[in-house]
Amino acid sequence: MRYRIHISKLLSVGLILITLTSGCGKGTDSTADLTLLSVWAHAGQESERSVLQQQVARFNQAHPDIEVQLTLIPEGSYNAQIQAAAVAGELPDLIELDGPFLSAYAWQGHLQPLDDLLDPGLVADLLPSIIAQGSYADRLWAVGVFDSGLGLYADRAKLNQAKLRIPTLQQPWSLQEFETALGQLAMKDPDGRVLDLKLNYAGEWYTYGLSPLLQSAGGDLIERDQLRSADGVLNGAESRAILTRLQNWITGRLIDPNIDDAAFTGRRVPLALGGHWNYRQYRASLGDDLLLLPMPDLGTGSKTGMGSWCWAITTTAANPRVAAGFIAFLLTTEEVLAMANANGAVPAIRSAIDASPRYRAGGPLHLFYQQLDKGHGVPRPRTPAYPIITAEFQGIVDRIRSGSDVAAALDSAVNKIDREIAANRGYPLPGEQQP
Amino acid sequence: MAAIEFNNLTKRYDSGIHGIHRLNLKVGDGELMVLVGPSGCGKSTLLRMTAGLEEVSSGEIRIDDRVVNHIPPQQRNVAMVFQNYALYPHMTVRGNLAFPLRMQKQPAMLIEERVRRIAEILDLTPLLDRRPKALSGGQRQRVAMGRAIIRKADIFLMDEPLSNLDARLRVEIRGEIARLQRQLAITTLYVTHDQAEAMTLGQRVAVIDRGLLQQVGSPQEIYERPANAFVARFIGSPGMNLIQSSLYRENGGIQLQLGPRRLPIPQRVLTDFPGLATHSEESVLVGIRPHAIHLSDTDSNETLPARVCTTEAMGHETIVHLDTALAIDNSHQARGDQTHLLVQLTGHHNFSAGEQLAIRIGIDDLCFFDSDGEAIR
Amino acid sequence: MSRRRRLNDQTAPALLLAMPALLGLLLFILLPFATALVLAFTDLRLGSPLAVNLVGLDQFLYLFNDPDFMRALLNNLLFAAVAVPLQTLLALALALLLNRGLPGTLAFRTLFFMPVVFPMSLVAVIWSLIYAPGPNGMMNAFLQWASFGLWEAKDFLRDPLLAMPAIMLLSIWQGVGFQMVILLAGLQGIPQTLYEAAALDGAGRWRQLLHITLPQLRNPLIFVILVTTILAFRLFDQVQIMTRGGPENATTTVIYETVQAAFARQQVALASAMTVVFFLLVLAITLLQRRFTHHQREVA
Amino acid sequence: MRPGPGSTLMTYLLLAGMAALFIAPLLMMFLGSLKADHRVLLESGSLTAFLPRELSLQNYSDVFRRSEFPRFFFNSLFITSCIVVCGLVVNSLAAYAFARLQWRGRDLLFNLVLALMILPFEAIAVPLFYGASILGLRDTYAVQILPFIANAFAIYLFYSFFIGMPRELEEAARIDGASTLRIFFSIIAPNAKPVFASVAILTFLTWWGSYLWPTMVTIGPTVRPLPVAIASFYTLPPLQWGDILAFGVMMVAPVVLLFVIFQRWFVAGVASSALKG
Repeated sequence: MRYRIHISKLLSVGLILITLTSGCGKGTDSTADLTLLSVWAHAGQESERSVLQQQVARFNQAHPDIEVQLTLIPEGSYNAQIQAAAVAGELPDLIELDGPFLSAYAWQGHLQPLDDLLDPGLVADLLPSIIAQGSYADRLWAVGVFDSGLGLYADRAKLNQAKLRIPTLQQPWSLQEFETALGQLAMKDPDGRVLDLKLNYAGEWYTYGLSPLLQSAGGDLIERDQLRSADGVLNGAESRAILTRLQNWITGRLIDPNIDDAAFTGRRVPLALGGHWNYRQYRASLGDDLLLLPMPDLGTGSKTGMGSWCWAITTTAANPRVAAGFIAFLLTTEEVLAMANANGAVPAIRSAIDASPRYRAGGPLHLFYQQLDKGHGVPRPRTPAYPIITAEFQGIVDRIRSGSDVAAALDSAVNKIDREIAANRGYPLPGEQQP
Repeated sequence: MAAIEFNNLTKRYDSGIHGIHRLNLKVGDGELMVLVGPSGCGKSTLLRMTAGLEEVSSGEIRIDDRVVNHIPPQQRNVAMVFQNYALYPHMTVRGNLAFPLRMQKQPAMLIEERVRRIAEILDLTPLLDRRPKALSGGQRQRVAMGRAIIRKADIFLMDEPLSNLDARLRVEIRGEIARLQRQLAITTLYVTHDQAEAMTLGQRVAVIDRGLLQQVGSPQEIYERPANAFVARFIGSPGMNLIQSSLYRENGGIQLQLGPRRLPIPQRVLTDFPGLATHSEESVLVGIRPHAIHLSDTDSNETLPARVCTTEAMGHETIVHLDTALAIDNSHQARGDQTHLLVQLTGHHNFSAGEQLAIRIGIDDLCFFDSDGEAIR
Repeated sequence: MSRRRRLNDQTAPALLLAMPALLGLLLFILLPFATALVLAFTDLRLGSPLAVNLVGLDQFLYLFNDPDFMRALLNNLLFAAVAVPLQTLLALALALLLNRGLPGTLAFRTLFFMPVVFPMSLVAVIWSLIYAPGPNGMMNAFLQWASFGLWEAKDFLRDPLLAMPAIMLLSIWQGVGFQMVILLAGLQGIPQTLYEAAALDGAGRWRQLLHITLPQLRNPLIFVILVTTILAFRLFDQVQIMTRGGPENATTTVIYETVQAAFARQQVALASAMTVVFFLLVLAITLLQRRFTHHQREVA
Repeated sequence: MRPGPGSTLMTYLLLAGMAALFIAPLLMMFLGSLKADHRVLLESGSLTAFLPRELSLQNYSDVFRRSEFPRFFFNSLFITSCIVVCGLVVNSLAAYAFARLQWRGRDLLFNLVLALMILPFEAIAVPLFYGASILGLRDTYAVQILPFIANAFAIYLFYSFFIGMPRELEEAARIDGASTLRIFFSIIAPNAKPVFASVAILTFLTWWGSYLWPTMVTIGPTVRPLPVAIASFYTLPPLQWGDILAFGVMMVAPVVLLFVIFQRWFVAGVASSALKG
């Protein structure tokens, strides 16, 4: 074989390439009198992505003087990418944020408050949970077009079989009732595993789905007033007790590991902790047997998770009003419904709730709306320390699952969280007195 | 065309190996100068300094009266033939020949024409599109020559250009090189370790040893009147026999102690070597070419007894190693140890080991060296 | 002074030739590394509005008291301690089999080397499918078949005990061809005469392996072990794609922790400290290898 | 070591067994890419995974529909080619200067380069990432190319080769009037094809599969290379295994093709990396 590659030619091509690539950065094309609005959003499910793309197209069509440029970023590294962009001062005008991470961005000064940018009428129409999740240090920084719902899905037939009371939001199961229910159901169940906690999800799900149990029992992730320490709260008696119980349920083989993500749809378990995104599939599998129940009251009332992706305007946005206009557009009833229909989430505005067959009064998921509206939803801690809090809580759940000592796991997590908060001097706001 | 001049040229290596020490030499315009010496003597270093491939430590090199010490090889207009030819393996013969001209940015037409002519001269025409790998040793050698002569350099430098060839081819190409050099009349420095090659090829020969220039002269001069014991031993095959000896002043004349015998040195020899007079009463080295020793049928005052040790029959001549009472000198050896007296006889002779012979050494055939090895003249 | 310019002093062209590479190394390797060295002694968090302080060795102290990081270190060590010998042995076995020069060897070599040209990201994805939980997963099904039905389907990547071995297995699968090729080259460099001499001296197959093959393979073996060990400490792609360090930190690694700290949590200073620790580890391994090979040279 | 017939059989049996283990994932990937999504996981637990039944190219067209595969492919190709080609130029030139030219500071600098060889990329990824962020270079081709052009190991490989080349070639060229650069391009480079091939292949393999850095510096799909693309395609709900495997096949096919054609060079290239130390 003869290789007649002319290396010298190859090399000169290389030299040209060097000069080319060092010059080639990003294309910055801007046409006169066209306001560009750069928008970053997470690349969610296919249906969600395409709705958002359609919404952008509709907006652009309706506003010939504005051009929204949408970039979809994979969910896995979304936060990291935004943070890195923030460092570089390269944030787009408008970003989508996962609710609980908002505080960090607000504290770091990357966001503009929305209080003066949004129409008060629109704000008044928002679900209280949307406002709660979007607030930090008494200002509103972000609003979502949808919120999330968390509850217990149940198999009506099996509940009836075990002669269990169907709880309501007004009268949820108490801890004792809940444990009794688990026991009753387990007796009739072939493998005794009756509850699906979606332990196969891992990640943020643990904090979102399981920390309401903690809060319902009187514990929490962190002390909520000052948000300065988790000590005595996350490792407090209430938290410890309920997590020990959780561990007992797991080690006592009441919980299905849900490896195949089909514990409930395969009707292996009669009870499943789940969110709004599960409804479509569950309904398809169980039909009329599907029940949606409120979270049990483990001591201080029924608590549920809340918060989802929301929109925020960055400090780099040159035209915050235009950006706010886009948000307002997304929050119009039709657009909210379009998105909520695509991903099944709870519409963020009351007017859309009324127009939603699922969420309106009498709809199968009306409970989710009620929970959020009546303040059962507990926002995940609104502190810039949230990333570490959730990471630590996920670690706790992992360790509990494998049978580790609960108290030790909690103490270690508290230690880390408190250290992180201390290292950031308690996240003082600009101008705030240092302790 | 150019003359080369080395003035006090010195090359020192950091490692302490001697390179060249204060060498003075002139190579005339158009002359073929052969640098000969044992390997490691510095002759290649000298050549490479001339080419500009090695730094000069001190002294100067002049080409055509211009000091070139600091001129890079590219600008010296010299051509060189390397021992292993250094043909560019990825180029065809044509490419190799054309390369120096392409470097001069000659027009393509002219390059083509010159390549064609050179190929004709060197009989390379049918090989022009081959690569070096597909050539025989002799062919490669010719390509290397061609590459050197194609560009009309001022100076040719040849670094053992024949050493990779077999003996027959070597003789053949040797003649060809001599012919080419005369024809082109380009000043040439030719390095070899082979004294026979040096003697047949050189107009003048420079003998170098351990970085020092030993002698420069025509082959004849060097052979007949070696400047020192080293040259005497190095030139000629086999080299000169060197015998430890002493001179005595006796009866108003000078006598030479040669083994058991004392020979009076005749006046005509003393006239030829006036220096002998100043070295009387000293030990000296006596040199005699092996072919100048003859066998004698009879023992006499002028003969020495000898015992045959070994014989090397070469067909047209026989070399006999003899044990004698003579003390063979070992300190000026250029090639290997020698403890026997060598005698070169024409024709074929049959001796058995141990056979007793009588040899005759003619006083007129002797050379004399002082105890440092310098020729006594 | 200008006369000092020496004939063969090629400083100008040399700098011209070497400059692009030297500049690249300086800008993209030396400078970042120096930055990491400095940052490791601060408390810099990117994006934080708080002022940066010098904190001495605090970050390092934190790391060595951080159970996550210690677990990561342990995992790397575990990976090195298990996967490296297994992979090397397998590579050696394959190389020995191929070195017999039987017909068809080339096809086998091609096959064994094939995974090496696969990007690790793709390998991780393929093996995620192989490790699919439930009896439908290929690995589960295979083990069930191989154990005559005794194997109970597992979720390999979510099982704290199985996740690491699962990652080791696919890493070995992907990397063994690389080592095999190097060892094969080493085997082919052993003069046949050595074996002939040994055979004449009465050495059997095993003794030849023990007394000729292995000693002659010493340097290539040390090389592949070193490279695989360093790779073991660089473990990241598989972990990021398949397990994200989980379950329960069972598969977290130093690089994964570093990326998490730097990239997900903006703890630049802490990540820099991890970087420094990582570098020291790699340096130690390299020095160890240098020592071994030098020793060998003196003997030979 | 001449094996007898019994041990030959044994050798083949062992080789065949190993081959089965090596080929199973590859075959499953290839066949799976031709099966309907739901069948992939369903059949992977039995030998049907390896049965070519009811195959279609549907997944491949799905990949093109669902992702910007051609763009990712181009990105990977462009980035990797730039690194390889520029790297060959830059590193070989530097190696030549170190191996053959006389200059002040050479030995010191070369030792420094050797020292950098042991610094793995991961050790500098973090500061490099922030550097790139601060300079606003994220999500560009440049940030994925420039840092990897200069490579200490490549310099070392070139250096080892150049140092072993006969000096006379260059000396002849110098005498023939060639300049330093000219000597490099006309004499050295053409006679160093094996090392150019080795370095090209090693560099190509390294960066074609590179994942860590591009996950850090790419944001949208514009300059996203294949390894990041497949990872995000893999996590992109809904998980459709057929599509994912089709993506994988298309991602690796060109490399496998190159490998099968230039196998000798691949193997030599890899083996040459071991000659160091």
